[in-house]
Amino acid sequence: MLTLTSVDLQAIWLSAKVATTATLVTLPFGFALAWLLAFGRMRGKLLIDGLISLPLVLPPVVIGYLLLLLLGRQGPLGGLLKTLGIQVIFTWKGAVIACAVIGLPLMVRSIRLGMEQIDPYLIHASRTLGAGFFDTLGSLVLPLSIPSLVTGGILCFARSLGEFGATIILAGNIPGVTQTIPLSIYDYTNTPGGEAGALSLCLVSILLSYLVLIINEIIMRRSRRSVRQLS
Amino acid sequence: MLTLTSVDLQAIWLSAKVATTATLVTLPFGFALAWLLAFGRMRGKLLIDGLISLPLVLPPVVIGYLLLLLLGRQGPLGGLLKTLGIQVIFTWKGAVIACAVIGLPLMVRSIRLGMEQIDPYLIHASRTLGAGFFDTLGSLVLPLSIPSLVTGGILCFARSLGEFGATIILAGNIPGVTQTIPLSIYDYTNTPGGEAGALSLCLVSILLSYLVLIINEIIMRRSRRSVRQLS
Amino acid sequence: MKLEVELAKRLGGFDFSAGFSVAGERIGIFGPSGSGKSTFGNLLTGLLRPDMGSIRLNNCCLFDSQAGINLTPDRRRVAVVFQHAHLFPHLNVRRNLLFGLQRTPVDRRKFNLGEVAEALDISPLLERNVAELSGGEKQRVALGRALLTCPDLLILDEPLSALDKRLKEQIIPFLRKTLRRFAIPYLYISHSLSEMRLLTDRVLLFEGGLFHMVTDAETLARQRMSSNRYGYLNHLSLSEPREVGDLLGYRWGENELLLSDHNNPQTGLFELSSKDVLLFKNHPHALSARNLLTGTISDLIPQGGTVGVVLSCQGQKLIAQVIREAALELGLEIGTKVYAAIKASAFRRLA
Amino acid sequence: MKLEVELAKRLGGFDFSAGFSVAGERIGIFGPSGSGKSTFGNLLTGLLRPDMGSIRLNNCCLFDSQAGINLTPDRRRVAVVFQHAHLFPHLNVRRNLLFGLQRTPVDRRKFNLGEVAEALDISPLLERNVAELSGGEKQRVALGRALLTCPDLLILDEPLSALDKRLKEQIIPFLRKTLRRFAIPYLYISHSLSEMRLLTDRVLLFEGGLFHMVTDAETLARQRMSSNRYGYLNHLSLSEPREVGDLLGYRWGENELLLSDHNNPQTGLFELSSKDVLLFKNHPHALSARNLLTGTISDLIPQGGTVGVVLSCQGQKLIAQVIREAALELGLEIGTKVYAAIKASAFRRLA
Amino acid sequence: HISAATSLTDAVSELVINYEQMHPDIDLQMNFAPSGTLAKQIIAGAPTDIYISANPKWMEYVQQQKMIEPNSQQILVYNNLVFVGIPNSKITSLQDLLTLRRIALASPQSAPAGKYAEQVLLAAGLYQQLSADKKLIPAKDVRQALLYADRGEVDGAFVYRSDALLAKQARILFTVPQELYPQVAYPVALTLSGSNSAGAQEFLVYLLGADAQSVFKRYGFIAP
Ligand SMILES: Nc1ncnc2c1ncn2[C@@H]1O[C@H](COP(=O)(O)OP(=O)(O)OP(=O)(O)O)[C@@H](O)[C@H]1O
Ligand SMILES: Nc1ncnc2c1ncn2[C@@H]1O[C@H](COP(=O)(O)OP(=O)(O)OP(=O)(O)O)[C@@H](O)[C@H]1O
Ligand SMILES: [Mg+2]
Ligand SMILES: [Mg+2]
Repeated sequence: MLTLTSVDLQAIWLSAKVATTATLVTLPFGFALAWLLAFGRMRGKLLIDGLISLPLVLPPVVIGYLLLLLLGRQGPLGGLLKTLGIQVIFTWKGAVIACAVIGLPLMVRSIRLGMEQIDPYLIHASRTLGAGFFDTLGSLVLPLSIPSLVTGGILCFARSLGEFGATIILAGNIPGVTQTIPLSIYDYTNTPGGEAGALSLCLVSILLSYLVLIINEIIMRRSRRSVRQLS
Repeated sequence: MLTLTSVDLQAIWLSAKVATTATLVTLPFGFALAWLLAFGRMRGKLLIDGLISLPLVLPPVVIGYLLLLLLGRQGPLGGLLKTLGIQVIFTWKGAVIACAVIGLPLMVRSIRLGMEQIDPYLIHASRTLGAGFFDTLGSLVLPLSIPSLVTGGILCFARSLGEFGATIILAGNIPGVTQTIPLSIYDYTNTPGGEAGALSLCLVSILLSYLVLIINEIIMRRSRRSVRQLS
Repeated sequence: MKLEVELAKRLGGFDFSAGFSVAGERIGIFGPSGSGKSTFGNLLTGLLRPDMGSIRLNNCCLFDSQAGINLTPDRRRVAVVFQHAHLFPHLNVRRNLLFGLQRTPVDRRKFNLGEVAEALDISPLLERNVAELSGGEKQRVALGRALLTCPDLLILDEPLSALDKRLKEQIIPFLRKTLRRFAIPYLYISHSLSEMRLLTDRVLLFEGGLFHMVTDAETLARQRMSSNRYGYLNHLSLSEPREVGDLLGYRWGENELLLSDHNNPQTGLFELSSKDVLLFKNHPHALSARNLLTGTISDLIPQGGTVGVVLSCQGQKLIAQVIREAALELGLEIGTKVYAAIKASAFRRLA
Repeated sequence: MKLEVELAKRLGGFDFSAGFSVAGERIGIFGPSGSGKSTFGNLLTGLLRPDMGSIRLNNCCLFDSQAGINLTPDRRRVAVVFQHAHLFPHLNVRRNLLFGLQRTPVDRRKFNLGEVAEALDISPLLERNVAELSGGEKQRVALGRALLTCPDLLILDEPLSALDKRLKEQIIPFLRKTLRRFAIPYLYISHSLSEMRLLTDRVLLFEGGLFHMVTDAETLARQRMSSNRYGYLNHLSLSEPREVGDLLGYRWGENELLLSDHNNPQTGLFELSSKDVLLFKNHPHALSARNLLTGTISDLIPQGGTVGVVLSCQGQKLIAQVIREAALELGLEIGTKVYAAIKASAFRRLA
Repeated sequence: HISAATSLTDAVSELVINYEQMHPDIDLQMNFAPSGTLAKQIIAGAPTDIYISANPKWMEYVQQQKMIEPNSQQILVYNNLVFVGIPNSKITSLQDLLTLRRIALASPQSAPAGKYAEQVLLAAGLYQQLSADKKLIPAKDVRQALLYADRGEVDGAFVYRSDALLAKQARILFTVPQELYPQVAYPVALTLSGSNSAGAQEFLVYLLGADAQSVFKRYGFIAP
């Protein structure tokens, strides 16, 4: 049943690479933004919140299009990237950016939810014990946010595995270079009789996400703080 | 700038209807599933967890296709629906189903994250005070989960506003009937000079999601339990 | 209430095990910090599941590992006041109090909210958010919430330690009265021997995770006479107060005792330290103490450097405490007749 | 330590306001439940932000609404032990203890982990998860965690109420010693007058959200003599123990006192209830009390139905308490010479 | 119910509006999606009367599943392949492509336009060279390839003539010689349910009529 061509294998490897990188890249941003939204007291929180949610609200294709405008040759950031010698469009980095942007709102919402549950007295205890702002962030808020970071990471990873619309615009559908699993599936399903290939790749996607879920369970179990024995 | 045709207005109205309905439909399922995953002690939790995450992991087009197979004329559920006289494919109900399925994993993960932060002693207190299992679920776990329900709801709503891949397959792209904002944007981008229309609809999407974010802030502020005044 | 327990539980490196059967309405649990008192409470209410063994309450099996029985907490009808209040954060004080009451069948309800709130001095707080309570206030709400369910067994885990003295003195009599009046059997976990004596008939001693023995607060108090700050505290039931000059005269059996407590001339329970009873072989003169009783020594309890002298004064029992040397010098022996002098200010009203 | 406070804060329906200036190393905060004691602590540490006013600690401004100053908690160098332990759930006991220590400049560190853990009896728990601690254990870890930061001011909010008597008796002397030795000034919030007397020099009284007055525990103790269970507790510094038969003789100024406390023959602080001092006009004979001192009345404190009799015994001060009637009958007046009888078992070691 | 391939969106929309004006009592529902999606919808039983595919492959597929009336199937319009790029370019024929850095085309696997472009390059003997140099950028569909060319992300793209009209900056640089690839045909057919509907049959006749064909022509299609 699982018959994979070498192009398929390349797509799987690429998907894993892109999803992992996108998740890792998004985590610090997600953490910082979630902190800002959960604890920050500046004006315009709602604006930032909305801005972060955009990639969720708009169809991925639109996001891809906007990213292309932004990062393309004529785009405001594109020129900058070009002088730095960084090529984003039509490379796997483009896929990472697409996935990261699409995954960010999921990440931020999760982490924020977790952060808002942290007992403010714990944070205060840390501050009175001499830990400065960033120290408390790193040594208390971060470890206590692990469950929500994991949840956010999983959402981002899973979403990246399935991301199609923005990726195909920003990175193109180049087999072996930017063709991730969803793009490959797209090709398969647009070929009459391509169902078998599509199915195999779907299964691989599912396996990959299961792998992540299992890792998640292990992390969660470790960081679970109290005996949770309820009848 | 915001010039909307009557077809656009129909799309906006439809999108709002579909996203709202999908969110409301998903909430109880999301709550129940999250509870099962957070507190349940049965085997195969990981399996359920994985199953729920599927719509996130697989490209929406694939989900749409699978739903089409499931609910189509020859599908296992399609026959049932037909004898009940319910037409799902090419109706707005199809769009709701597509969005609900796509939004479910986001919902479940968020609610679960919130539930796992509930102090087990509170649940135990409720039980010892004579509240049965379902009673505790309704009168303690549910209200304490409000922040995470809201987060889940927002994610689901926003995702529904942007959902394209699964909707176009299950519900079709029929103007005035199943053409939601993303589908309409799709049509615009396939039309010479359609950018203005696409942009207008994007703005409307953004406005809609802002509306939801504002409602969210209000709910969150109400349910926030303790003074959160940290320096 | 009859409680039969035979269980073992391992928690990390801590082993808990207990096997006993105890009957009574007012049971105490006493033991040093970390001895497993709260753990035992959690096993009874069902928060923790024993590794093995059984728990029977009033011949109803709450848990039995062999029979595979494990009643859910809501079916055990065991209410609990935890060491920390654990109030429901989404409900205000009134609705916290009502939570259990509303889930209690109408025919089982024995109090109303007003009564309990009044007694716990939380009536002005009823509409408050629970996040806006002080430490003591929280604990009182938790107490009220559990009381209002009128359970078959109430577990009180150090319920009074967050309260100030005034409140403690106010709540203890209330607890005594209501728990007795409405026959709510309870398990009282505390570090305070005085609370034990006032609120319990039997005491279970725990130590290092092991059930040690069943005893009673009276015995504990006698055993700790020499190490305790105030020796042994006699509890005296005094009645029929009448004015005697500046003082109040109370009936104590056949005797009359003069007390300086003027605030509340009523029948009641009073406390008197064994160290406040001075013994004389001969009649002392020009003494500042207002009470001079005659009594016969019915028992001698040597302990440490002191001797507890159990007196029978016209049928009433009284324990005095003198140091060993003094006992020898005064020639105190069972049957000896002595004078006991007690200052009018030595008595303290308990209830 | 000098603390100058002038502030107001509204919390829901509760108004807090205080304005005072107090200097000293050992300040107590006393007041009924809900009087704003914890609120005050939270305002000092920066958990709550005053609506207006200013806080100055040692001439360093922590908060000033007019000048727009509001130091962050970590720059205030004010450590706190909350009413609930609030330990960091992701760290084990050792790392909780180390949290503050590691953030304290090396030259400020005055204790090491071992010392503190030893004194608080938590050495065996160091590798434990904090979820696996009993109530008393948690509170002790919180205490250690705060102590180890060697702060400029330490706020202790009812730190001992979750502890049993044995531990309390063990920790109070430790606190006295270490806080004094390392000159850690503190604010001690408690319901216990006895803790106040042992641990504080000055006491701030709060009532209903208002700062009431500065007083000291000694004065409070005298004022509450008649309403307090054990009257006034004399604190006696005794030294040079020697064996006298079964008893121990201690030097108390010029006098020798006989005590039955044999456990620990060492110089120390002892407590003696005013009610345990019996006064005689003439020399009593055949008395069970082992100590008979002569003294001159230097002051009389009438209070309720009793009179506090301040005696000067060879230069040492001692307060006895008799009921008014007895005082009249014995003709107690300032300057009168009296005999004071004290049982050897009436003394209790405090430290 | 008309299901038409995405590339026909504008033309068919206009025709439907015209037709509805002529026949006010008739309400036509349009559904625009990629040909493959439409095919699967029809097979799953989605209500459709007329199916217009962008290539014969999917039409065949639907026919194999016995979902259309075989006799009604015919070619609606043709299209042809052009190469677009920035106007001032010096590219005028296939051979010039080797000088370019990046060339976009629709994904050969999923889009017929891509397949045709691939065939053209193979026939011209350029494919080996271009793919070895990784100069070929497959896009999701023709529209996306056009977008790349239009934004200057690539130096040129193979697209349909009908799509090329959408470009803002890019212009047609040359038309690909027809002999290098099979004709691009848009087959139309009535579905089984459509063959029972008089309205559907009438509309099909209208689509194939001269009025409709002139509209198609305006949008860059070629009449059969
Ligand atoms: N989950 C756990 N895992 C390991 N050890 C635990 C766990 N829970 C409690 N303990 C240990 O079990 C012992 C008994 O705890 P318990 O809370 O029953 O004590 P306690 O008698 O109530 O003490 P206290 O008077 O201080 O409240 C303690 O030493 C505690 O550290
Ligand atoms: N956030 C708040 N909103 C409204 N009222 C509050 C808030 N926090 C505390 N209070 C009220 O302020 C009063 C003082 O509380 P505080 O915790 O300072 O008392 P306390 O003196 O420490 O009492 P205890 O000895 O019981 O701990 C209480 O009546 C409490 O209900
Ligand atoms: Mg305990
Ligand atoms: Mg307090």
